[in-house]
Amino acid sequence: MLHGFDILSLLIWLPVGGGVAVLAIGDTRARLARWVALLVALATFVLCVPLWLEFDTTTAAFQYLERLSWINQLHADYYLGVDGISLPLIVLTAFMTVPVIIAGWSVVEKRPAQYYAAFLILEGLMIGVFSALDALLFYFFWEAMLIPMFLIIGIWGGPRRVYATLKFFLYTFLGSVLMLVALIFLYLKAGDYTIAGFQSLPLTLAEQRWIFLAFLVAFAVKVPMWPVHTWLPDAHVEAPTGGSVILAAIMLKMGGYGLLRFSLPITPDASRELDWLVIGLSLIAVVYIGFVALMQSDMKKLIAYSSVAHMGFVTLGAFLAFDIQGSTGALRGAINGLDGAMVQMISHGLISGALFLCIGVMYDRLHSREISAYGGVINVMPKFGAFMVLFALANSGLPGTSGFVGEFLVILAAFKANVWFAFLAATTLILGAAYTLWLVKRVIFGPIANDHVAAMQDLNGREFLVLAMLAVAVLALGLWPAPLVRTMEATVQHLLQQLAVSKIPVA
Amino acid sequence: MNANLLLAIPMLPLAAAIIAGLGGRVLGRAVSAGLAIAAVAASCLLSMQVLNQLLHGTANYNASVYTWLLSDGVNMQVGFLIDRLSALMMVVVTFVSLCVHVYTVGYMHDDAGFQRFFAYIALFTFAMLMLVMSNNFLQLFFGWEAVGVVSYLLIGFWYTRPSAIFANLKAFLVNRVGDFGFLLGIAGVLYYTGSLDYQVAFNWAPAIAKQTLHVAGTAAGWPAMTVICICLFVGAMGKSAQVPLHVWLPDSMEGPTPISALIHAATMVTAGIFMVARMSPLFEQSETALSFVLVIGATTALFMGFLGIVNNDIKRVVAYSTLSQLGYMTVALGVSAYSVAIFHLMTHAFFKALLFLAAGAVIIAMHHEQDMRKMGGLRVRMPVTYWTSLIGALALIGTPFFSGFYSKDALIEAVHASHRWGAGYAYVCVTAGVFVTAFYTFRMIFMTFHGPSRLDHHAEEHFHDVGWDMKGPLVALAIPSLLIGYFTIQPVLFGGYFGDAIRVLESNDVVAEIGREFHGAAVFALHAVLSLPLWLAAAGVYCAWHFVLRRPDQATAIQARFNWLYRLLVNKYYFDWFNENVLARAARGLGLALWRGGDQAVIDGVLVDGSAGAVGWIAGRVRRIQNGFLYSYAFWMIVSLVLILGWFLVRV
Amino acid sequence: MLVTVLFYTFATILVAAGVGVITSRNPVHAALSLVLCFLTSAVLWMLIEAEFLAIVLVLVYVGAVMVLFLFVVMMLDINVEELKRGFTRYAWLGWLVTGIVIAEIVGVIVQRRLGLDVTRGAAPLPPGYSNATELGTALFTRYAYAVELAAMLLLVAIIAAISLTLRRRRGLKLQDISAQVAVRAGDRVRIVKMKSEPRP
Amino acid sequence: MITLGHMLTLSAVLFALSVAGIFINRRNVLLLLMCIELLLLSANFNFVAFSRYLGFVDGQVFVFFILTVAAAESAIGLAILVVLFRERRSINVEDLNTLRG
Repeated sequence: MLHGFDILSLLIWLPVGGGVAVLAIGDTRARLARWVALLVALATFVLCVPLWLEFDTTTAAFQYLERLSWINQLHADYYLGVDGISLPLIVLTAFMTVPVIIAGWSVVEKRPAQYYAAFLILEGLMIGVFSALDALLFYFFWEAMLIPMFLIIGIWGGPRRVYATLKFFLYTFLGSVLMLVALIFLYLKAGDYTIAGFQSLPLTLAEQRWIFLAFLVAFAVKVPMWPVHTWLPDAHVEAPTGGSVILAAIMLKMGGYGLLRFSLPITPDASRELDWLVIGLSLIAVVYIGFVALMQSDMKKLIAYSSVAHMGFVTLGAFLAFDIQGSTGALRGAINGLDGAMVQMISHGLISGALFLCIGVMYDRLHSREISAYGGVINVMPKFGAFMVLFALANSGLPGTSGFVGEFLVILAAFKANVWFAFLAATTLILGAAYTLWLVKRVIFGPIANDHVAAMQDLNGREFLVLAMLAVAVLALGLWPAPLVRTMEATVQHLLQQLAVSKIPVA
Repeated sequence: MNANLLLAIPMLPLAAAIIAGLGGRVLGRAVSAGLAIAAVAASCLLSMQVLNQLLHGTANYNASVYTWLLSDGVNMQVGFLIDRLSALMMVVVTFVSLCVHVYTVGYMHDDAGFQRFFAYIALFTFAMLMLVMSNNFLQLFFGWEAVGVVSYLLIGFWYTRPSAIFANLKAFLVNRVGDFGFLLGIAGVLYYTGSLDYQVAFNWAPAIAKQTLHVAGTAAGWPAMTVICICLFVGAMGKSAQVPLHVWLPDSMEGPTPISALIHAATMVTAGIFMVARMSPLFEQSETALSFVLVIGATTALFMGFLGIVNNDIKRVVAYSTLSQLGYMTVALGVSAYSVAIFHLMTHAFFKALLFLAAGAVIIAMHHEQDMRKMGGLRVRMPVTYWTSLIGALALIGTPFFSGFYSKDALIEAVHASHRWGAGYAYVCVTAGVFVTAFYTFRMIFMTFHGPSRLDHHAEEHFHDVGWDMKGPLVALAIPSLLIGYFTIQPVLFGGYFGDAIRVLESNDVVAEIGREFHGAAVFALHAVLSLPLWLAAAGVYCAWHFVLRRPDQATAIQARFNWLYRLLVNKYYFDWFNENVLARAARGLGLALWRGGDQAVIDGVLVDGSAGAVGWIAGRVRRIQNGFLYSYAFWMIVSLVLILGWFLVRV
Repeated sequence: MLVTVLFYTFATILVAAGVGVITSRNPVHAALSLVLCFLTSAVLWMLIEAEFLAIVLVLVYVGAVMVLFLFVVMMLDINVEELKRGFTRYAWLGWLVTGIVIAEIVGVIVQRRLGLDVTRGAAPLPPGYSNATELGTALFTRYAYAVELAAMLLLVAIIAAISLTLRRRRGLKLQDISAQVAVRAGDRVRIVKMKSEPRP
Repeated sequence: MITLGHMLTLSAVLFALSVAGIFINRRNVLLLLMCIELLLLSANFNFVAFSRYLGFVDGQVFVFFILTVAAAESAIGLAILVVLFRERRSINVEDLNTLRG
């Protein structure tokens, strides 16, 4: 409740309703559809401002609660609420949709109304995922969210879009089906579907292990973690610019959010026992994918692989708590890691979103994603070049930009857990800089490669606005991350308390 | 000390950078240049005023500007620690930056990116000041990386030149390798002290020294302080271009000469030295770390000097000389003579910047010709440049009464007095280095200014001596190169100038030892006349004169006889070859292997598309059973009946 | 003792007829050996006092179904030579499997004392017990509904059989009684009012 | 005297014979129908045997229903056979495999 009206429901159903409205307007009146879509997106973001300001950072309890009975027989309720972890992600979702809508303004010719409708509905469903406190509702939004993205990649994608979108859908779906099994098991034991109920439900170690693995598969596919990440480059290469931005900026965070909301609190003992698995996969992701990203010839694939490496930090940061307790004797040290993971999610959303928009800008002019097709772009597009260099440096973790904050905190925490974790994690400094700046060297700097490049015009007003908006966000979060971390402080402390207490029922 | 004034020192260049950078085209050249110069001049004056206040007894200033992040009780903030060490560095940085700013007006006069260049060097000054003035590791790391980025932007300033953008990527990556170690060092400090603040770290230093870091791999843990210090020093090696990570400095000469002077001679490369001096309380606790520093420094000093001898590009010779001098400073750090290192850093900043700017003037005069073999006899044509670069050269090789002499000889004395493991080796390198430095410095002087004029036709007509906007800074830098040593050696080294900024254990305090025999700058200079380094320097000059002017043919003869040595030196000990062909190719190969093999073949091929294919294959097989004949169905029914009955019989 | 002898003789005849059905070349021979099977099994049922069913078996099966078979065999001029091609190549596999099935079932019966004593004879029937009355009462009381269903089933079968095989030869003029009844005067007679023609 | 074992063995033999008849006969569908009749006969045998030895008459009632089903089944089977014969002019099992997977 906020000033008497359900802000969270509004945040979910306003975009969805707006999407339907835009759909109703239809492609014939594309101009009207565009403006309505932009209006709805802006309205949703404006709604987030009071959500953030009124948020009470002192307590870890869920706020803006709403509860209606949904399916009585299954004891599943329409139960919404927000805390320190989900609030920033909701604001990020609302914030990222606005540039996506603007970016697709004149670029999308094929069925523009449906394009915007898909994004608005997607935005609503994603906010739903972050604010759902009822496991079944969470699962509903989690699956529903796939459909718009499936359409976006499938209809407006590149040549191999059908393969990519099918792979994306089946991969995620396979993972989340296992999660459903776990949720049902928990429901049968707990009696209802509330996540808080699951978190306090005593479970034997064997049960916890199975539930942890089921959740891990579902979230590992989404993060994506190392072995199950191959859908991401294909999805990104084939997705339209807007689709890539949303996919990278928000959808990858679902996995991280899920780990923090489900895996850690619900199965603390299994997490303690299997944390080496997640840490190992994350470190592999950082180093292995770092090298793989070095060798990409397609720009979008390169950024997609870099997303996998950066998301490796999120999963690393989340699972350091137990090793830190091992080496320093107190769980408190893990707060750095968790804060780092959360900030990394937000900052990666902004940076990779911006990078995909940059690639989209170039793609709109030259219709090619191959690095070899470009060269010396800064000579013809100085303003764009400046933005691209800024975002590239942010992507390689330059202090002063948001990219650095997350990695810095996670590496500090990793050192507490085990020196070698920090050693491997820190290699991202070198690898990250290597592949990103090598991309910049081949594409942006250097003499003008060919006359196609020479014919490129610099940013128009719309693109400049979008990139400027993201640049300000990246620099602001980089120079002063304190407010973001303060909102998460109480929730992270609470999460650590949950981790400290074992949930195995004492027979 | 007024907090706002202190904040103004870095903020002014930043503001100028932003205004010049974004509004450059609108404001025009003169305004943006003027703005930048004014800003840097203002912060230079403020820094001098701060230094003056510190000299007259005002207390050090250590306060936070704002809290960057509060996580798990660790209060990461942006704050300033102004004591004699940082004040000195602030003055050096801003003064040299000011000279370079003025010089750039002339140098970049006809360059399209004029405003952009001013924005970058102002931004660099801001980043360097933030690094120098910080009071915690976070801001140090911020300044550290920001300086790396601006040097990346400046080296690649002429981004249409492929060699420039290769050099800047190389510079940034090598710096990043250093930062990799540096970050681990910082993480170590946080792990042991629970805070990123200097004072807390310094107070905890003795406690950390006793602890050992249990590294998973090895059973016996490594002493914690050694690990932290070596990690921090790896960062310094990256930034101050010590041996394995020095490869980027010669290539950074691709950037415009002013930045070579500013960044790659005076300020950025000294950041590493400053950092180690600042961390003296930590380094003092670990003998092994200091020995490591000593050996690395000595190796760099001597072997980089050799490279200077064989190189024919005027800027690269000066670059190798910088490498060698950085080696000297690192040696000073290694023997715990931090004050001598800083003193040498200060004097070196002046005369090295002078040499670079003089080289820049020669290049502009010769219309962008950098090869010394096409120069000669410029003594007559560019008198001011000649005399100022002569002063710089004399200071560099350490002729008495020149600033270079005081710092270098004090350094050699300190090394001689120290009995740390590796001090002997260092002493040999350092003294041999004097001869090598003298030889390549005067080889450069003779080849460019003396002897017959080897200017080619093109350079001949375009030859024009540079204007006073470039010669002014040369003179401005020549004065301190001459005098600053004489006047400041007494207070800085032996007058306890640094006070608590640099803490040295009594047992290691080499500077105090040599201080006992020190009776004033003049006596020190006279006493040196019969000391070994001076004779070596003189011999170096004589050899240079002999092989360049009197008998150049002999030089080529020796070169032919010792051809393998010559080739070794020309290829810079094959470091570059090793990095490019071995490391880079291995990384690319590994990347390709992991991508092709790992991602596409294994994960995609086998698991994803593989399983899809398998389903199709199995379906094909099963379809064949349903062949439409009634009897075959009956047959399968009976077989299953038999099996079930059989199972039923067995199951009992 | 007589009963056992009778049982074995008729059992062997039954099995022989069964084999005959399978192996006979000529479908008519097969049909007739099937008839023999039914008859012998009727006798066997008589032996264990299920006489009503035996009679029904003979009447229904042999009377109706086998006649139907023979009728069909006669009607379709199946070229007998083509049918005589003999067994498939896998005949041996067939016999093998049959052998296994018989062995297994017998094994089950013999070994598996399923709580049923297979070796004892049937309990003697009470005097005045009539299989028919017993069966009748059961059919029309407890299974009345089932019997109606069975009747419906048969009706459907009849209709199906007829509709499947009914052929209407083209050009066959059949009398459609209902259409004839439904005729109205208007369909047949058309009254036309014409002016008389002027006298030439 | 005739024991239950005898009857069951006999019905087993009949069952096996009919099934063998179904899948080793390649000749004609008619024989198939006959084998099915034989199969049902063996089933009836069991019913009658058990009903008689357990004293419940329900077994025999069930035989009734099997008879009706068998009759209906063979009627329709033969009707189909007739129609099939008109269509294909042959009832050889080899030709009837169009309903293939």
